[in-house]
Amino acid sequence: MEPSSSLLPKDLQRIYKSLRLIRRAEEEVARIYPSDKIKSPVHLSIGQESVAVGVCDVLGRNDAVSGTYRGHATYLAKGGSLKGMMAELFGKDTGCARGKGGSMHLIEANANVLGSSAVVGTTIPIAMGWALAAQKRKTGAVIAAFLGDGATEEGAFYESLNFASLHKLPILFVCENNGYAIHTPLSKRWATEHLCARVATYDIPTFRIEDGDVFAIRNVTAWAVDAARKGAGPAFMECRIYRWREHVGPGDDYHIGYRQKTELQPWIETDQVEKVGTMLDAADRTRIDKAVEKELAEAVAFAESSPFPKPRALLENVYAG
Amino acid sequence: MEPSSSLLPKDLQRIYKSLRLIRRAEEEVARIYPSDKIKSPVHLSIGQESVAVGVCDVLGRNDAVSGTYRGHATYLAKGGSLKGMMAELFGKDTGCARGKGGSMHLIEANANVLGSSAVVGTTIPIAMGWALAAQKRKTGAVIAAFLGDGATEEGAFYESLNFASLHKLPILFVCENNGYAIHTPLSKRWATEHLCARVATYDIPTFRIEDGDVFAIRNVTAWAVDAARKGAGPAFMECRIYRWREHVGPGDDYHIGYRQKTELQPWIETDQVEKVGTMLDAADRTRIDKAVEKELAEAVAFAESSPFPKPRALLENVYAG
Amino acid sequence: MPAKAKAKTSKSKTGAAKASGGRLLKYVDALKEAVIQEMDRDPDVFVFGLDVDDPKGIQGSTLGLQQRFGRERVFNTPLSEDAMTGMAIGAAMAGMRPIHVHIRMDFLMLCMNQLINMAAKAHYMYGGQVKVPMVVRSMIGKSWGQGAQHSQGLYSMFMHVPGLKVVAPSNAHDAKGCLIQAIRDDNPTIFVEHRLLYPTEAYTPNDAYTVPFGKARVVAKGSDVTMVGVSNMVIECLRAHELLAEAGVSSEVIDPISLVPLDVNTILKSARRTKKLLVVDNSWLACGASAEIVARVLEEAGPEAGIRVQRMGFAPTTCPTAPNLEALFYPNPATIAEAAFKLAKPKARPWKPDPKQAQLAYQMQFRGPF
Amino acid sequence: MPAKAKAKTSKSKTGAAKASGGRLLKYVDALKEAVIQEMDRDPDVFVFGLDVDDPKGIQGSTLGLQQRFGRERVFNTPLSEDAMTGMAIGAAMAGMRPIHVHIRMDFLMLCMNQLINMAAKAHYMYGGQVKVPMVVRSMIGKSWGQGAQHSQGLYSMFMHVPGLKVVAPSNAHDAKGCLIQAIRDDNPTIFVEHRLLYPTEAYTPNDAYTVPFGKARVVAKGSDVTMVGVSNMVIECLRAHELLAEAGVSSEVIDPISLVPLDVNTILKSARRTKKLLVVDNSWLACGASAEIVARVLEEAGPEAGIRVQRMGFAPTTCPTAPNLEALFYPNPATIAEAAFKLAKPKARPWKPDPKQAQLAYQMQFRGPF
Ligand SMILES: Cc1ncc(C[n+]2csc(CCOP(=O)(O)OP(=O)(O)O)c2C)c(N)n1
Ligand SMILES: Cc1ncc(C[n+]2csc(CCOP(=O)(O)OP(=O)(O)O)c2C)c(N)n1
Ligand SMILES: [Mg+2]
Ligand SMILES: [Mg+2]
Repeated sequence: MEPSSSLLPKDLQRIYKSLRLIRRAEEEVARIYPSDKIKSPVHLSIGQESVAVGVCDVLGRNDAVSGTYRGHATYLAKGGSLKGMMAELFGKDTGCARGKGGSMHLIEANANVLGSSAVVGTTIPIAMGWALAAQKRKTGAVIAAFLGDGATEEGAFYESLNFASLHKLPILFVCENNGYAIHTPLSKRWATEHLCARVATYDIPTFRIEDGDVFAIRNVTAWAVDAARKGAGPAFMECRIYRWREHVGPGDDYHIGYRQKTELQPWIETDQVEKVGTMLDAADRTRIDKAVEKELAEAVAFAESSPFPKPRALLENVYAG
Repeated sequence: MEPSSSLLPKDLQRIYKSLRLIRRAEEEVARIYPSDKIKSPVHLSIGQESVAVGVCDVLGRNDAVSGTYRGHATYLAKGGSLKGMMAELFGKDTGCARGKGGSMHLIEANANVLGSSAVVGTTIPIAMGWALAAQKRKTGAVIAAFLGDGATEEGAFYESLNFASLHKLPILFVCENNGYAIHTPLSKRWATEHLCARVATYDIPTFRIEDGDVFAIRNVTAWAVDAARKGAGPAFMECRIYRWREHVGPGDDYHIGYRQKTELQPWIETDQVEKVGTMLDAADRTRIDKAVEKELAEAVAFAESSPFPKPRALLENVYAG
Repeated sequence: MPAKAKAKTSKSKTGAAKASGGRLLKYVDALKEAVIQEMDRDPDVFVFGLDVDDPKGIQGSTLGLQQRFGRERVFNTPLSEDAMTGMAIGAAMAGMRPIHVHIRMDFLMLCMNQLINMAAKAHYMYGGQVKVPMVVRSMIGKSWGQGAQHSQGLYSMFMHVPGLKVVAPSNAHDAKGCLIQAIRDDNPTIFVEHRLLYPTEAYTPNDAYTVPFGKARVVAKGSDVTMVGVSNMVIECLRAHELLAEAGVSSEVIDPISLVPLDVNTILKSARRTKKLLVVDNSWLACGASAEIVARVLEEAGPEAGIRVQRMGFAPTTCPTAPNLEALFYPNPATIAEAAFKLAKPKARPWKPDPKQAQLAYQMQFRGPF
Repeated sequence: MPAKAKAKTSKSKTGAAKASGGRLLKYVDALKEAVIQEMDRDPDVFVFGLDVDDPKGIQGSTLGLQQRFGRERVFNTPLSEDAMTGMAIGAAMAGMRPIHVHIRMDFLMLCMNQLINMAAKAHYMYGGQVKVPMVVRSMIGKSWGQGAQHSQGLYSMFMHVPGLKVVAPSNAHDAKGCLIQAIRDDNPTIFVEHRLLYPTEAYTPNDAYTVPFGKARVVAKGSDVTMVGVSNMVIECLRAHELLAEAGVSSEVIDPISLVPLDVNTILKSARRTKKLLVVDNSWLACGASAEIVARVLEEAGPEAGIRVQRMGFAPTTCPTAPNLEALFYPNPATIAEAAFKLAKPKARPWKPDPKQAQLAYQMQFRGPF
């Protein structure tokens, strides 16, 4: 899809910056990982950036996202601090969760990044609760709840769809369907692939995007967010997408046998980071790439130089207040 | 619907006998209840008998059913012992669960009545496990899993549909949709009434019967059981039906305000017990009615005269083997 | 009537009732009053759960709330305990104060993932960035053959996991004060109500007040043996206290009120004095509240304190429905008194109270609805 | 290497290894061997769960099973823990013997309803008409920042509820024997595996054998203090035992192996002799296995036995990910030895082992995959 005509060069630059930052941040995590400085299981979203970026580009600061343990992209796209994330992965006191959450539990209350969970599906109803609060308080805010294809197998997903529709909650469910749960393909887990049709039986408008196109994702989100703000209730978007790296860890996994590298090829060819990059002026792109590298270097340096939590932090924050 | 032409008078008599026995047994429970001899919460299915009877009339002895806490009808229709049920309600040692289960946990292993549960939805996946065992052992047996409309709101229902379809398990899901969960109507619980359409997205054949017609229910079951025996996998039947009495207890509840008696009227007019009764020879009907009363009197006498469990029974059956 | 006896004790201990007037109030009405007063005070409080707005209103405890506060703040839900719990957590993280009501504690097993893996942990694992101020009201069923799945008191599972608070008030006064405390508390609180307590009355102040968590109450004084009761077992212990008095045994009865935080000191002080500790729980013994109380007391006291301990609770079986077996399944004033007597006077001739006398008035009255 | 030290003790105690030959086997391979031998023996045994047939095969413990036994008997599932658990129960009620595998114990919170309300109760509440012979394998995670939701040892919740058995073997020998016992057992068994034990080796007989439930094992003899460890804490206690020996303290180490049924007598006998009991658990203290063990021992022993008790386990917090905090969260050989020393010699000058020495070899080696 072409970007909608209303997108200005500065919009393209913003979108590219976000895509590029996420890609490079995760590549950097992968680079550092063998040093054992990051003692946290990392689930990279390299290849899946366009979903988070397409969605979050539409959301305002008062809108929210909830993510999964594969949540670096969601966190960064919504405006989570890169320094806070890097420090968190390093287990430092300056991390976004003070070194208590790690890669799977990124959060940034200021940017309305609601936090992610290592138990699949858990954050779906939690996002719905945030939407309920937004509705009751009439804030006009909307939440995008990210979930994997695996999460659609958990009962809580259906319970949430039903309630969200019944109460017309301002929530956009975003399914990042990368075809696998760890190493298990859809065919071993889904009776059928009629996910959108199923969700539609709750009277929830559904959209399926086959190619990870960041502009298509952005357009659907814009429609859904607008509708939700007007009180129309939830929407659902299924994005076919592909995880380039291994399920957890920094490397790839085409050698272990559950998938072929040929699957990856078409996704590399339509890589959204590259695609949007080529739409920019070369000079703009270079400028952004440099800025990204600088941010990244600063974030790593920040993480490296930050202190570990003090021992007494162990006992802090068990109870609030 | 008219009975299919293949039904002989003896079939009609058998169906009537089953309908009549269940109706009268529950009326008898209601009659006895104020005496406080039955110290167990009873959820009567008066008015809903045709679902259990229509389904179970098709099932063979090696087939199974799993029921809900509103399970007297399922239990009796599948061939559970009336004496065992009455004694169980009286809390006697001769009860089908030795006085340890009560009305909500009827079971009869000999008749493949798999047991019911007081936690809504719990028995759905359990029935699926029974179906899995039948499939693995190639017994050719089929299970009918009964559930209320409320149970379709629990996530386990969707998890079960997905797995049952994925593995083509020999199971018929039977939803007794009486429009209420305790006192709460569908409109407060379901985003839409597209239940069959939703189930169909799992590639499960679905059927909806609007009027509780015992023959229609029987026909659908016959089709589904036949298909399942041939390896076609699960089917789903939604039966609209009406609960005549209060949610729990022996009386009715039209005075408490959540529903009007006018809702009941059409269901009384199409009462399946009466309808099938009028299809019989008067003499046959009288003979069956008498037999039912006799069985009933014997069961009540049996329950009355049976001993309570011995105190040591408290500690028995905690662990098997 | 023991409930009133208890109420008086409670009144004299707290002084609260006297200070602000007050009247005899049923437990069920105290729960409702707490919610009304907090909803009046704080627009972020809302109540939801299966059947909260139906004609029976959770045995009356939510009756009329929807009429008063509207559908926005009091609403029914589908049968979806898991997602509804997650929803409460999300709303709480967004700054609201949900009260999620469950008519049976057994149903919490459907939402353990959200309660244990999210509610208990969010504040900590997100480095203090969020709070989860929610209340989970849940009722323990008993009697009339409710059986295996409608009778459990599963609070020890929640006591096990840091981040949750757990309270189990035994009377109307504490029910109101604890519920207000729980609503105002910034942490997820599992609020345990025993069905048989609903009709019991106690003097209860009219105005809003809090009963602090982590402060046990000595509800009857004594010197020969210390009895700790949980939830309605406080009432059973108080009746046993009376029976024991007739047998010449002076027993102290302690109501921990909150289980997390747990006030071990009050129990320890009493047990050091009496040197006999009987903990009577509303659940099974293994890894239950009774295990924790006994372990904490003896870990702190050491063998030199010379405290003899005993636990009572559910029989180590599933709850049966036959009335005679059900009676054997639960501790009752007679069995409690008998055990306490033996603890207090190990060398005396065994004694059993007259079982007739031992029946609790409220128990004899109770029957459905469930 | 302590794991081997342990293995030898185990061997000499059971005699089983010697009797039937045997060889050093890894815990992970012992698990797999148990399943293979039982599946060969009994066509009703089957294995399923998330990722059992994937290229990593539950850290190797199910690797190759599908190739050997086919998709009918070894299969992956959707992410539907709740329904899959009910399915196992139903299949078990129909006479099969399912083994349901969970790569983290934390995920059991999704299927508590089926485990607590159905599996534990079916045999009893259906009056003995059905049995539920199923095994729930579940792994406890640790290290490398797995954090709040991938590190819990929630077995005490299952210990609380009658009808379930709970076992937590600490070495390859017991892993194999307990798993075979669990598969043959007619009751639902929660089988607890610690991730860090997987690479540890012990002498393990070639043939099928069972390790009986309800029989604790004294894995190291001593006279000054009794240490009870649960699951991998047995290994940590054995290392502490060595450290203590260097400080002149003779400690006895007991492995309960099965938590339900629990062999209190073996612990009691030892504690009566040493008069000091340290229970080291793999979870939180409150209402945990450590509470139950301490309560049972002291309830039976009475104050006249003069036993001093102490519990150790997780810090009373959610598990943090920062490596320095994570290290503080868990008991380790050094902190265990320090506590045991203080218990054994309350009047001696406080002693701490050299922390370097106290590192366990396997802990230093361990890192992902998770
Ligand atoms: C409830 C639960 N079950 C199992 C797991 C183990 N697990 C971790 S990630 C994962 C796969 C999830 O797949 P999907 O939702 O598609 O997300 P993806 O990893 O593809 O982004 C599984 C099964 C888990 N974390 N939580
Ligand atoms: C999991 C669960 N949640 C709540 C309840 C309380 N409850 C008992 S019956 C019932 C209504 C169920 O409605 P439905 O499934 O339609 O069955 P019906 O009673 O209409 O036959 C509810 C909510 C329960 N028993 N189990
Ligand atoms: Mg996926
Ligand atoms: Mg209904």
